[in-house]
Parts: sequence; C-alpha cells; structure tokens
Amino acid sequence: MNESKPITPSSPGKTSKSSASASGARRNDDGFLDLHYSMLRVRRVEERLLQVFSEGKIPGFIHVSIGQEAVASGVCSCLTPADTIFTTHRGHGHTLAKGMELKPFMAEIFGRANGSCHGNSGSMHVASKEAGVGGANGIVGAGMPIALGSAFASAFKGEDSVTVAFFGDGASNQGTFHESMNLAALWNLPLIFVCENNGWAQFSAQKSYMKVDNIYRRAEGYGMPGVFVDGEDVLKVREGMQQAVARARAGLGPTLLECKTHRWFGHFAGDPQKYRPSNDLEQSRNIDCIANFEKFLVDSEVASREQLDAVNARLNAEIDEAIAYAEASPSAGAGQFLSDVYA
Amino acid sequence: MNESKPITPSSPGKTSKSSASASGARRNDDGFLDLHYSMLRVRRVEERLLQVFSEGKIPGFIHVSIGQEAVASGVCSCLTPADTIFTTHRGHGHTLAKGMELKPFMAEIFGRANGSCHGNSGSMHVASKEAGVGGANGIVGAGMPIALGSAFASAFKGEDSVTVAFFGDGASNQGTFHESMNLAALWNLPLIFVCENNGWAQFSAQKSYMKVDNIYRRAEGYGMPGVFVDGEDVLKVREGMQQAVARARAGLGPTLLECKTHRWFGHFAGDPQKYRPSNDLEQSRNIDCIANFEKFLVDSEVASREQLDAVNARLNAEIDEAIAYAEASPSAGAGQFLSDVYA
Amino acid sequence: MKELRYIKAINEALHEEMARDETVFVIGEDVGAPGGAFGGTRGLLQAFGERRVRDTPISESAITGLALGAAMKGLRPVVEIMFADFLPVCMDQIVNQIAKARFMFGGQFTAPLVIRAPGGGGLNAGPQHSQSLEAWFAHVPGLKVVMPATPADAKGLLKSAIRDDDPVLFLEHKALYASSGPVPDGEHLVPIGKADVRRAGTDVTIVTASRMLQGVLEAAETLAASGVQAEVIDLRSLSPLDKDAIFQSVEKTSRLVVAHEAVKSFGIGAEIAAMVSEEMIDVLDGPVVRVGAPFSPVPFAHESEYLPNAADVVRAVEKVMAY
Amino acid sequence: MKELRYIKAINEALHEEMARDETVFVIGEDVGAPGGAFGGTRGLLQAFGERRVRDTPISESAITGLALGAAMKGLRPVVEIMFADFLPVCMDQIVNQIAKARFMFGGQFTAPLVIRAPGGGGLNAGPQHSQSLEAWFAHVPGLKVVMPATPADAKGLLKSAIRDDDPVLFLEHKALYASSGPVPDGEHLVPIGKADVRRAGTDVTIVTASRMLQGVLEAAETLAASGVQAEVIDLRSLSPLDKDAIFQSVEKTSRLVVAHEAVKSFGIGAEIAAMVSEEMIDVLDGPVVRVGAPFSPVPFAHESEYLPNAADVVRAVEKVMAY
Ligand SMILES: Cc1ncc(C[n+]2csc(CCOP(=O)(O)OP(=O)(O)O)c2C)c(N)n1
Ligand SMILES: Cc1ncc(C[n+]2csc(CCOP(=O)(O)OP(=O)(O)O)c2C)c(N)n1
Ligand SMILES: [Mg+2]
Ligand SMILES: [Mg+2]
Repeated sequence: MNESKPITPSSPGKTSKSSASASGARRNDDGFLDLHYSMLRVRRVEERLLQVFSEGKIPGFIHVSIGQEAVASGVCSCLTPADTIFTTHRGHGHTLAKGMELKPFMAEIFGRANGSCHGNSGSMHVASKEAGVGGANGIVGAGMPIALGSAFASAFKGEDSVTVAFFGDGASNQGTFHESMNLAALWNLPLIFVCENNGWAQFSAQKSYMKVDNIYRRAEGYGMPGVFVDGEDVLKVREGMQQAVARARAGLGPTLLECKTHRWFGHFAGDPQKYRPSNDLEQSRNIDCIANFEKFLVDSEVASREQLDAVNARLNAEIDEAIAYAEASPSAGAGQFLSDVYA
Repeated sequence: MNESKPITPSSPGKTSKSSASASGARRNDDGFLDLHYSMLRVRRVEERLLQVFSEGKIPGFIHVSIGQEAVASGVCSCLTPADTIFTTHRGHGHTLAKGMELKPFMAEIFGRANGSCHGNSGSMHVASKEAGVGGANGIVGAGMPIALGSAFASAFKGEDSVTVAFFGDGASNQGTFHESMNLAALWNLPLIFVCENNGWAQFSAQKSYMKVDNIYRRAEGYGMPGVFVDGEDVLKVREGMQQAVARARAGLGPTLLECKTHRWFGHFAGDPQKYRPSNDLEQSRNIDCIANFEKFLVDSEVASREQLDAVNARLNAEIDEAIAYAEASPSAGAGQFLSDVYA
Repeated sequence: MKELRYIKAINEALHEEMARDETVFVIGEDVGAPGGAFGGTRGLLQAFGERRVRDTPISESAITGLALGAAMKGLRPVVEIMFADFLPVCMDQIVNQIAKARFMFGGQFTAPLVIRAPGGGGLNAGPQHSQSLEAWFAHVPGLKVVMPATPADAKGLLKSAIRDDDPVLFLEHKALYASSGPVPDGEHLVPIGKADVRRAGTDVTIVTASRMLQGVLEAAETLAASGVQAEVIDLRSLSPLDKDAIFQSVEKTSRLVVAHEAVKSFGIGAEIAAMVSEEMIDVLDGPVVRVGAPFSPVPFAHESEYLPNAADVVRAVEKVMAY
Repeated sequence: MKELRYIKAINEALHEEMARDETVFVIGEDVGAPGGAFGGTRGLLQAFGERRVRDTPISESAITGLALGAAMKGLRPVVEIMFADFLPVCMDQIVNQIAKARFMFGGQFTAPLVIRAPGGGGLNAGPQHSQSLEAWFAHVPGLKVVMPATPADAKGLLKSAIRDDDPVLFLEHKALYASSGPVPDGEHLVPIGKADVRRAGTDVTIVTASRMLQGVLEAAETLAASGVQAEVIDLRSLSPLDKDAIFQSVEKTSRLVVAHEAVKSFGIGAEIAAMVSEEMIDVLDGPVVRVGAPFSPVPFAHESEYLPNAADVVRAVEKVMAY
C-alpha cells in the first residue's frame, strides 16, 4: 500500500484526552474536534512564539512548523501518553500535539528555571517525560537511533506502547536514517518513522539534495512498508498513522509514513528566505490545513463557526497565561545547571 | 534490469593489460585468459599468505577472499589504470586484480620499508597510486564516501575515468552506504558500487543483520539502477560491470552492482569458524569460480589444460619471488614512520 | 582469590550483572552466539537468551543511539564496540546525545548505559585498530570514563559501571585480554573515581593507567635497583579523576611522572601534569615529566618502536630525580 | 588596510584562493546560492559556478569523505560544516581517514583539504550548537588545527590552509562573525604554526586563542590599571603549536596563565601548562593557572555564567602574581 484511501467522516478513530473533547463533542465527531483543537493550539502557540521572539524575549533561535500542523496532530492523535515521540529542531508542534503542558514548554523556551529542562536547552531540546516526549534534537537525523531504543524497550518489557521518530526530508539523507530503518525492520520494532516532507532543508530545496521525490519508497529496501499520505489532510494523516500504529501494536513491526506538507515560514524565525522562489512560498501559503479542516467541520455540521471561535478564544487565553507564567518565572540560580550534568 | 543475461562466449569484452594476454591468446579469447590469470593470481597469492601467516611471518591479522575471486577479476577487467578502486579489509583480491605489483604488495603485508605504505599499514590498508588502488580500509563502510570524491574528481576534471567502491553485505547497513548512494545518484557520479555479498559479516550470517536478501534493491530508493549478478561467474560479473562502466563513462551516473558470492575461509586467517554451520561451509566450498571457469575454457577450447597449468606454474614462481623479496627486505629505519605523518 | 584472564573477568561481570538485574542487556556486533570478537560476551546468549543478548548489524550509530533510547526508558544497556577506534563512527551519539541527555532534558531522563570498547596497541593491528582515544572522552562533561589495567579491576569496574546511573565509557585494552591476575571471589565491586596505589614508594610518584601500568611497574623495579623508590598510581578512572590520590602521593614524594600509551601531546597526562603543577607548585621538587607516544598514528610494523615502554619511564624518572 | 568583518574576511579568502587555483572547490550544506548558513560562501556560486561550489545533502560523513577522495586525486576541497558541534557526526572520516591518509598510504596520497567549522558559544544556541572541541583534534596526528581570533588572521590563515598540503581543520567562532577589524590590502597570508603577540608586557604571559582573546585583552587593560603589564599571546594555530613564541614570552615574564573558552579539564590549556611547567620549571616564578569553562555542556540560558570572561582571567593573573 503506497497511498492511504481517501478519508470518510466515518473512518475509525479514537478520541484523545485533550481538553476540547468535553465541549460540544457530537455523535459523529469521531475525534474531529480534538484534531482541530490540537492543530489550532500548535498554530496559535507558534504564532505567538514568532511574535515574542521578534520582540527579543527568547534567547537563541527557534524553528516553527506553522502550515505543517496536520502532521503533528494527525500522528499524535493515534498515540497515548504511554507512547513516546522523538522529534527534531522543528518540534514544537509534535511536542504540543503529544500533549505537553504549555507552561513548562514556554518556560523552557524562555530559558527559565521551571522550564521542562531547567532552561539548559531551549526550543531545540524541549522534552517531557510525562507527556512521552523523548526530546527534540539539534542534530539532524540523530533522533532516529534513539527512537529505536525506546521502541526496543517497549518490546523488551512486553508493553504494547509504540514510538514515533519524526524527521524531515533533509534528514532522510543522513546515515542514521538508513541504520535505523534497517534495524527497526530487522527486529520488527514498534516504531513509526514519520517523515515530514516539507520540500526544504534549511535554505535548500529537495531536488538539490536527493534525486528521488519520495522518501517512502526507500522503505522497501529494508523490508518495511512505506506509506505516503497528504500531510495537509489531517484525516489522511490520522488514517495512515492508525494503520501503522495498529501494525506496531500487533507486533508486526515498523512503518515509514511520509507526509507531504509545506513550510510556511523560514527555516528559523527571522529567516528572510531570500533563497526561496516567491511562487513556492505562495503555493505553500495557499494550502492551509487548518482552514480546510474547519471548513470540513462546518460543512459537515460537526461544529459551528461559533464553536470553533470559542476554541480559538480559549486557546489564546491559555497561551497568554503560559507566556505570562514564563516571563514571570525566575532564571535558574547560579551554578544550578551543574547539578544536571551527572545523576 | 535486475539480472544480467546469461553469458555467451561471444559477449563483448576488452582485453586488459595483464602479462598473460600475450601468451596463447586466441581469436575467440575475448579476454578470457586474462580473467583466468587474474583470478588464479589472487587465489595463489592468498593461499600463500595463509601459509606464511600460519608460520608467523606476517604481523597483525589478514582477511582473505579465496572463493570470491570472480568478483575482483570480473570487475577489474573492465577498468584501466586511470580508473580507481577503493576496497575493504578483504581487499587483496581487488588490489591484485586492479594490477598492483606483487612485490610492494607483499613487502607491505610483511611490514617492510619498501612496502607500498612503508610498513605503516599492512594488509588492511594496502594502496597503490600507480595501479589506481585508493586503499583498503579498516573501517567498515568508510571507503564509500572517499570513493565519491574520486569519482567527483574525474567529473570535475572532465576525465572519463571511473571509480569503484567495493564493500560487503555487512557494510551495506552502515550509514555511509546510504549517504554515498544518495550523493552519487544526485550528482550522476561515475562511480560503481560493487557489493560483494558473501552472506557473512565477520561471525554473523546475513539474515541476522538485514531483513532483505538483496542489496541491489536498495538502489531504487536513491534513483540509481541496481543490478544483481552471480558473483561466482566471472563472465556475468564482467558483463554486469561492463554495462555499469559504460553508463558511468557516458556520464549517465552510478550503478549498484551486487555480486552474490561465498566466503571459503574464516573472517580472518586463523578463524576456526565455530559459529558457522558446517553445511554452509560445505556449500560454499562446493562452488569454485576458478575451477568452473577453467572447465569452461577447456571445454570451449579457449585454452588447454597444459596452458592453464603453465599459467599456474608461472604464478607460483612470481609469488615465490615476491615473498623472497619481502622477507629479504629491511624494516623501516628508526623513526622513519614519523616522516609520513605530514607532507 | 582465583586467577582469571582479563577478558574472562569482563565476561564474569556481565554474567553476574545480567543475572542480578533483569533490565541489563548486551548489544553489539557478534555479541551473541560468537560471544564477541574477543570473547567478552561468551555464554551470555545461552544463559540469557536472544531477548537480552542482541547481535546487531554493522551500524554503530544505531547501536549506541538505541542504547540511549532504551536507557531513557529504564533499561541498562551494555554496548560492545569492537574496537575503540570505531568510537568516532558513533561519536555524535556518544558526545551530543548520550553524554548530554540528562543535562539537556533537565534530569527528566537519565542514560544509565555502558559502552565497552578495546583500545591500544600491541597486536600490530595497524593505524585504525590500535588507538588510545581516552583523552577525548575525559574532556566530555556527562560521560564517565574508566580504563581497567587488571582482571580484578576489569570485573569490579564493569559491575560498578553497569550499576551507575550515568553513561560510562569502559575502555578495555586488547593486549591485556590474555593477561591473568587474581580476582576476589564473590561479589567484587570497584568504585568508579578511585585510583589504586599499585606500589608504595617515597621518592617519586608515577601516575598511569591501563596497559601502561605494566611498563611502569617494570620501570619501578629497575629504579628500585638503583635506589629510587617509586610510588605507582593506577588511575583506573579518568572521569571522574581521583585527584586526592594523586595529590596525597605527590605530597609524599614531591616528584611526579605521568605515563600513558596514547599520543603524548594533548593526552591525559597533560591534564594531570597541569593540575599538579598548578596546585602543588610549593610541593614539587622537580618538573612533572610526561611519557607518551610520539605524534603519529600507530604504525603497523613499528609498534615496538612507537609504544612507550619501561625504559622511557625510567628515563623520565631519572630526569625528575636530577632535580 | 581596510576594515572587514570576520565572516567577510573568510569570504574574501575563499574568493581569492578559488580565483588563484582552479583545483579549489567548496562543498557543504547551503554553501551555494544561500551563501552558507553564516554567509561565508556568499557570491562564490555566482563567481565560480556550480562545478566548484557544491551544495550537498545533509550527509556530513559523505561530504568529508568526498573531500578526502577528491584531495587524493589532486583537488583542494574546502568543506563547510555548519557548526563545529557536527564534527562528531563525521568524526571517523576526519580522524580515521583524512588525518591518517598520508601516513597509511606511505605518502603515495596526500589530503590537501580544509574543513571550516564554527564553534563556541555566545549566541545562546544551546548544548549542541555551542561547543569548543579543538582539544580533540589537536590530539590527532596528521591534522593541522587553526583558530583565528581576528578578521586578518581569519583571511590569512584560511588562504594558507587552502595552500597547505596537509588537512587543516579551520575552527571559526560564530560569535566573532560580526566582529570587525583591519585586514591588510592585497595578498595576505598568515603562516600556520605561528602565534602572535597581541600585547607586549613584562609581568605575566597570557596565552589564549579565538574569541577568548577579547576577554584576555580586556583583562590585560584592567590589570594594567593596577600596574600589572600582561603579555598576550594569541596561539592562532593549535597544531602545530608555536612553542617558541610561548617559551620566549615566559622567559621574559616568568609567569603564565592560559585561558580558553572550552571546558577547562583536558582542554588545550592542559597541554600548554604541562609543557611549560615541565620544561621551564627553573624560569617560572609561580604556578601556571588555567582559565576555562566548568565541566558541563554549554547551557542555553546560562551562557554568561558559564563562559569564561575577563574577570576570570584577572583573578587567574592575580593568583599567579601573588607568588
Ligand atoms: C548533523 C546536522 N547537520 C546540519 C544541521 C543544520 N540544520 C539544522 S535543520 C537543517 C535542515 C533540516 O531539514 P529537514 O530534515 O527537511 O527538516 P525541516 O527543517 O525541513 O523540518 C539543517 C541542515 C544540523 N542541525 N545537524
Ligand atoms: C565501523 C566498523 N565496525 C566493525 C568493524 C569490524 N569488522 C571488520 S570486517 C567486519 C565484517 C564486514 O562484513 P562485510 O561488509 O560483509 O565484509 P566481508 O568481511 O564479508 O568481506 C566487521 C564487523 C570494523 N572494522 N569497522
Ligand atoms: Mg524539510
Ligand atoms: Mg560479507
């Protein structure tokens, strides 16, 4: 199977635990409102991050995933807190969609003592043991071998939890991709390789770093199924992921899930993207996974505009609170970081 | 194309420069005697290496390729001195088939001052600039990226020379394989990846380190042709290689050529192979690429037994001389190795 | 006390710790049925099964990364890298991932894993199979680094390393595998971070580690014959370094020589010499002299000339005693 | 003399050497049209075309290996690794292949290539984008290692590195890219292996390199105010190390402080302190004191606390002057 079938509103789904599910969920909801909440949360948070970053309130640099929310939310909607994800430098969306609390997330990005990593790491290394986020990673491709170990541990302990390794199209040319794919297939590990193919690696377009268009076709060479889905369609992502997760939980091994998506902004916040053809940028901006899904929700009467606006308002309040919390939080005390080096 | 067609004595071929071609070559030879000479030279040399090693005359350890000669000779028969090969820890065969002189080769393995590497390196790093041998390598998989550079240099200079990267089935799971395949395909480099699949990596059988049986199928994921040939049939190897070299010289890019072969001896000289099922060893020993080819030569009247025996005798003499030379050669003078560290 | 070979002591430690702790597993190339390239994992597959004894492809980055991910989930992986020279192949996982995991994640995750790798020369294995790279790893915060010189320490330190909650790089010496020595019976643990006085002396302190200990002890005997009593300290751990043991000895002898097999320049001897020269200047009666290999890769056929030996140590001590 | 920014000086060196020598080419991630992550290769694609300016996939091992193979065939590759923290990703190619090629092949092949990589902190880039790993590479025979502190040296050393017949690791400092300084007009070469006296003084020698030079010069001014004249030596090259320059200065001052941004333990300061303490014990009036970062990864939000600064250098000098 190389293409997931077109989605149907009645396609099987599980409802995740996000705070939206309570409000206004309907018979025919099928987790749609959770998906919407999850995607919108990622976008609103990253829009605010761009803003506070431009105001100079965040040290270092950040990479946002705006425009790619359907991948994060579709994938993570199939996971439980017992499952673990490993993500990349562009990991805010995956991390939030996996259910990380906003306050320790923000506080970390602001570099505060009560950040999830005590301010040792920042945006590129946010992690949450509680939420099953094994960490973002600043080294392209380095998360995949680590994800192998998480999946191995699930099998070793006889648990049915699964692990997800998020990575980009650029990362798919790093040796770690190859070694990890081979080993995961060989040992039938409960691991899903989610390639977020946004067509760009930093300042370069995909055709400049690989001859093939699709990453999923590399799966066959390892004896692993490779699946391609439209990463702009959260339901298609969810469907492809559901099948991959079902295989993994059933002990049938890993899957490579390629999600084609688009990068709306620069590589990092503040990147003027001089290198990027304006039509490429326009085309990307013309596809809005959230607007499309909201239209689907309203047209299919799963939710009313008012409901969606209410979700948006609730989110903005949640984010205001988290940012106020982060800004009000203290920096770590002198030398405190030294106590995190060794156990 | 995944299988090279069955060979025909009339299949196109070029005559290499080995000293055998003079003697007794016939109209319908088509380089067959050169192939025979090349294979037999490798085998006789390595048989003698095993012997002198067991006598404690060679420091360190050595890895022989006995039983796999058809790959070395078939591949190198398609190359000129202007072409370059990069090989592995099991590189004696490739190096000799590429045309390296026996004396500096032996002297290096014996660790003498007039060895090709001044005795700095030994069996695992034999190299010959003159013969176009960019070096054996002690790090599994490390030769492929270096071979990329050699192929790149040919293209950069506008030369039609090609480069060969030899590697094993075990090495095909190293990240360097992946990165090198992707880059070679992307840049259409004149590089042939020759995978010598002998079914073993040190003490482990192939099924224990990869789920797929064939390495050539990985080529598609990079946009490169993958070709499989019977590595025990020197003419099939040559035919597959001829097509790959033709593509490369024509600027059409790289090819992955998988040659299925068998390891007759242990991983290194002296390896008792306790780990190896006796039937696997027997089956391997039952296939003799040289005996089969000699039978073909005699049956098809390309050569008589007497001729072949004469070649054998000449080789033994050549080897006696080289070993005597190596044994009589001095070790490097005190501190001499220090002068090879920097230019 | 029984006599054991160094490699057998390592093997015993693995057997004991795997029997003691269900979460310990070994992973590496040929560690299963073959029992490892040097025999370190012999019998483990038979005793503990495929679930806990994992043969891998030749994929050092995947192996070490897998160990980290498993450790973050509470397992205790023991990785075998066949030669220490291959550590550079997975350097990113070791230095940027494993060593920093606890720090980067603010202590939410830890990395209780061990990486075993044999370094050193002596087998004419050539430039890519003979290196002593310990100085790199001692410079990396987050890692612990040990280098046992005897079978007893090999066993006791490996058991401690497996129980340690931080990642430990366990550097074996391939030319010591066949060497024998007494190993205490029963549970034998050697603490990480503690050096050992191998020979008591009053005139000069010689600090060393791993296989170089043999050359140093030999030198000490030679020196004794000419009336110089050397105190020999085997570091055993490089990170954390047992500063107290070194300082105590130098307090007594006022003279120091540091000897190791690795290239002298920028080697571990530099840190020890710098530390002592800086903090004990009032105690030292002479310069701290270092013994190490010349600035060259390890030559295949010229090892005996290349590797530092007892004679080099004697010369170094004589230089210090001249003050 | 014109004023240039450090990154622009690097860019000029690349333009000049590529114009001078047809065999020079640059290769790395985003080095083409984007002109590199930090602008080092800006304009090269337009000036020299795709044949000599090669954008690559994210495959550091393939990139560095390719450079070696091309160099063995007579080309002069200049590799850009986006952050020095990624050198571990291709450590095998650098240490086991590039550094040893000439030696392993008995001089039949050479590896005239340059690897440029920016290290250091100062941008709050976090634990995996701020490291100073130079000590590792200075310990590797076969490599040359340089670390320019000024635009003039960045230009002059890069030009020399490209012309050098041995592999040169060219360690830039990302927090210096925006700094400006005078650069001589016309052909400007700085020899590899030669340190520079940045400030003459008689009371104490301070040896440093790269961005730490700024903190050291600042400290020197502070000290001058209290009557201590420090001589400041900028190493510029770590391998080969300019021993003569260091020794000459210490001959004069009899006091030495070594300061660098990298973690202090097992850092380059250890080698220099050990060397001088060993060979100049009769000259030294006090201990050699080292300044370096604490034993921790570089923290994201606590950099100003973590990175050694002028005040640390002043304290170190005061300690030495107390003798
Ligand atoms: C080993 C390594 N090489 C290079 C980089 C610099 N870098 C950071 S992100 C990036 C592009 C990654 O592209 P992709 O994998 O497609 O992820 P995306 O940014 O598109 O989400 C690069 C080159 C790095 N962080 N690590
Ligand atoms: C990076 C690295 N890992 C492990 C080894 C040890 N080793 C040497 S050869 C070998 C097996 C290689 O198998 P394969 O690639 O199939 O080549 P073959 O020996 O069969 O010719 C191993 C594991 C090494 N030399 N380098
Ligand atoms: Mg991308
Ligand atoms: Mg093999």
